[in-house]
Amino acid sequence: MEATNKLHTTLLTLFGSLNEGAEDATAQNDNDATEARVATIPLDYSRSGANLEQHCRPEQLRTAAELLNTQHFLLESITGVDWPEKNQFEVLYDFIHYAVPQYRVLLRCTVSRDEAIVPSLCSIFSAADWHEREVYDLFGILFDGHPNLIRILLPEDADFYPLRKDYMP
Amino acid sequence: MNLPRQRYEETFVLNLGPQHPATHGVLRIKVTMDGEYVIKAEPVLGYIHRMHEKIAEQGNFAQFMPYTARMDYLHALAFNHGYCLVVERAAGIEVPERAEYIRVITVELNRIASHLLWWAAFLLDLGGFTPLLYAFDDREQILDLLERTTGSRLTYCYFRFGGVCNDIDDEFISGTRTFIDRLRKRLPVMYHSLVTGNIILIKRIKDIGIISTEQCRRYGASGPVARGSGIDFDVRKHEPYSIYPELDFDIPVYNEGDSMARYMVRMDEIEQSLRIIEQALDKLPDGPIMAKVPKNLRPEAGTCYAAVETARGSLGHRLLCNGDRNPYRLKLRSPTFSNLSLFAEVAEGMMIADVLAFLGSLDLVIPEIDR
Amino acid sequence: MANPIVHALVYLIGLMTFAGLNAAYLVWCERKGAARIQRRTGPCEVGWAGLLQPLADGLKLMTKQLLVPDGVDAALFRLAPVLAMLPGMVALAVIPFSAHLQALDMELSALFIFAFASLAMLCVLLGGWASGNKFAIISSARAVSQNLAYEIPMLLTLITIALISGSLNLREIALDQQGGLFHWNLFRLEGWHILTMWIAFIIFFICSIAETNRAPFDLAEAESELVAGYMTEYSSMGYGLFMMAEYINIVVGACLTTILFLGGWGCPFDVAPGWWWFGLKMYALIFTIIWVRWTYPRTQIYRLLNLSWKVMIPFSLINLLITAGLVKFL
Amino acid sequence: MDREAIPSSLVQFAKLDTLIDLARANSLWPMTFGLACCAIEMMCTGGSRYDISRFGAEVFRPSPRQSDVMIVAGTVNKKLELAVKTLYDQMPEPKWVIAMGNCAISGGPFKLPCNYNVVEGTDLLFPVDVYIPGCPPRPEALLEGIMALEEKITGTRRWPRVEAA
Repeated sequence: MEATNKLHTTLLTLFGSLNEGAEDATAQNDNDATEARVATIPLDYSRSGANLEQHCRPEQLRTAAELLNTQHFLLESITGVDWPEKNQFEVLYDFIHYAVPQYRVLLRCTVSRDEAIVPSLCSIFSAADWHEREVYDLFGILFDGHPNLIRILLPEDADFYPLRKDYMP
Repeated sequence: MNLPRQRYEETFVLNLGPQHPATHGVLRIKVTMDGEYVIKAEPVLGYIHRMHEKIAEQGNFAQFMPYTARMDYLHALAFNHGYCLVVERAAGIEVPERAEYIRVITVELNRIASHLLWWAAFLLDLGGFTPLLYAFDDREQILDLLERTTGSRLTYCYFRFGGVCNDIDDEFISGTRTFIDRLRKRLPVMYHSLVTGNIILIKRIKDIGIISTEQCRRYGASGPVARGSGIDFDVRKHEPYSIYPELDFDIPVYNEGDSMARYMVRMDEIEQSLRIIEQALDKLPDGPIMAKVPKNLRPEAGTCYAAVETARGSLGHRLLCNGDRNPYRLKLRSPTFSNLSLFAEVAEGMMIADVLAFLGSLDLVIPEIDR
Repeated sequence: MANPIVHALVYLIGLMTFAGLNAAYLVWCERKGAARIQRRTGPCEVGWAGLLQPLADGLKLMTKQLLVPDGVDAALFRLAPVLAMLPGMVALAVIPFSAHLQALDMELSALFIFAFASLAMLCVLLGGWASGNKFAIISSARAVSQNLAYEIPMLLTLITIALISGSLNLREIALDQQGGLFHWNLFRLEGWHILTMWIAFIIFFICSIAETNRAPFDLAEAESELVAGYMTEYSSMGYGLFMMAEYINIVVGACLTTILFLGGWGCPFDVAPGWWWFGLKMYALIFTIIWVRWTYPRTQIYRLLNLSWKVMIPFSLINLLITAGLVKFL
Repeated sequence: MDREAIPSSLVQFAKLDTLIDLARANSLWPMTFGLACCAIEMMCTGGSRYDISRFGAEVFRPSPRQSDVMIVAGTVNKKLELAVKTLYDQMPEPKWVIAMGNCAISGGPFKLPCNYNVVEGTDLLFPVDVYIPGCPPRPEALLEGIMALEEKITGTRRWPRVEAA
């Protein structure tokens, strides 16, 4: 268990540094309400299956992923969520560690629904390649920096994004 | 046997198309080849995308249960278990002791059936026809046992939130015990000495498709593919759920990372599953098999994740609920989706026969990849 | 058989029916044998114990539409299956089934068979290339390199037999082995040939399996890799002719092995006529070929070629030298 | 099931036609075309317990050119639609189609208002001869489907129909 606690504290400090960096950024433009707050929330594993939830803004995604990559985490899955009433898309990244049992980090970042562009993690985690193509395929969220962002599941000529809440064939 | 890089001019593109005997389903691989050597292999998915995640959002929680079994029909009970786990964790339902034991017994039986079918299909790819019939002979015994309690042969809908829907009787228990002894006698003779010791098979899968540990981590591989490359990662030990902590079994890990290592991992896992079933049968307590669960479930808003170890790797369910009767968003993290993503990088420079042996050793079930 | 034309006609009809029946009922033996090995009952609904199954398959194949897809070299496409049948049927003419049951007694009959055997390789290449299908091209390239690689050890073992029995005429080879078990080449005691003959027999048997593209060397028609190999584009009777050619080649391979090693129609304790023993030995060998097919997986192409170039040919050369020495000095 | 009188050719060989139909019915070579869960049940039918080879249908030909019956075992979706149609067209003429499982008959469990990707039934693509309901249908159901197809080809049923008790 002490491996988990050690890793937990290191991650808290690392994400802490990430948050201060972002705090002063929000200080300048604190007017736009939809600005995602940057916070690190420890969770209780048995209730939610994750130990650490980190909210961050799209531009901090790459730095957060690099932090996790240095700690030898592995990207388990990327989930897209559509919040039409808040006019927002949300992208959730799940990270686990082969060696550390019962430890999962959840990275959440929200982006507005009209210009949905999220930086791609393909250069850091190769697993992101297919997962990001699938989120683009089903939601229409663009990942800039992705080598070939084309549809993976639907036929190439499909022009709709099925998993959006407002889509019904 | 890798190909020097400079010969690119006379390559041709071959479609191991949606209908191909070796892909066991509808996976298309666009292979750029120079003679027998594969220069670039790119899997194309989506030929059996059946909208599982969209369907999950339509009906209420219980209505999605039959669909879980239609994703990975070889290890359907583990998919039932995964979905039950995430909903129980979100809604805070306690599962009685006996139900947990029945769940573990049936999941492990289903895991053996899935490994037997993989073994049969893998040897069919390598050209051996007869092992398929012997593996199916054993598999039919398991299907008979599971059909007694669950009612179906392949796509089970046996688990309910808070337990299972049908109790197991003494005939199931005695049938399972005779099956365990029979398979224990057959494993060394029929499976290992006749097939694993066969020189042609060893030459065919030794040092073919070597995956390094770093590649496994970068692509998020799990299950026998990761354990074949020296990574000791099994969700039953890594994130213990249900009653696995009370059962002692070990995780076979091989370090070579080639197809032979993955083959041996799965064969050893069959023996471990037999051990698990035996212990679970010995410790089977009495008691109720269903917890008190409200008719239509309304877990409070929030997000929850649950991982389960299927025969192919760690299956994850990321559930977001906003308090009403149906899940707001259910993401199904399928193990073979990540295991196949490393195929393109490893399959470069191999010959077409080795590429298909490597594909067989990844143990793919295509509807689980396309969801 | 005073009149040679009547002789030729009778033998022609005899050999054609022998080849046709063999091709049909070897399919039945294969499916029943495979079922026996795989613990299931083979075709048993069609006639008594499935005996009419080959008839049903043949009739169905004949009455199906013969597709010649466009973008295919039509002339060569139609020619390939017919050419594939040729070497098998022609080779049957010179095989001495018993002392006086032989269509054509030629001086160099063994060489005659091997000359036509290399023609079979060309037909596979023709079929594969003409059908314009990528899988077929890969499989025909494999088939050519495989047949070529396994023709050489076969010829070398043939020369060792020729050294022992002094002639290339199959009839003389068989006559030289008459009388008792220990006159058969395989157990030939005088001249200590028994030492080298076992290695020659194993090499010859493996090469005859590889020559007819049978598992574990069925890389040309590798079902799970190359869809159906060079036969992918062939529909009804085109595919039927290729299958018949394969089975007749197996029969010819088995006949050659019996003549060269197991003393042709010689019977250890002469209780039955010659051709009966010849049939027994031939069908025993064919059963082992079927048996081998359903037990072993397929090898890779480079291991297959290594086996021939690096193992088979050196061994058969050494074998040739030892036999030459034995014949010279003993 | 009465047999529609399709004139086999200009010249009528009554007896020869029945013989050819009998031969075709007894050597139906299915094409390995497994899509999803029903493919596993099709493999079980090939196993030694249910043994499809008793009816001469054991030779699973991978190439469409040499197969007579296309058993559509699984879900056909919009991306696969074109591939399935070309496979059907590549098969030489007397060809039949068995739609195995609910997905092949009518889209099965995926026939929902939110269905954007599954073709609801293979009979939209090509004529289907025998429908085998079930999800997945048991191997015995597939054998019954093969026998129903034989009855459709030859007009007579070989084994007495099993009446519900």
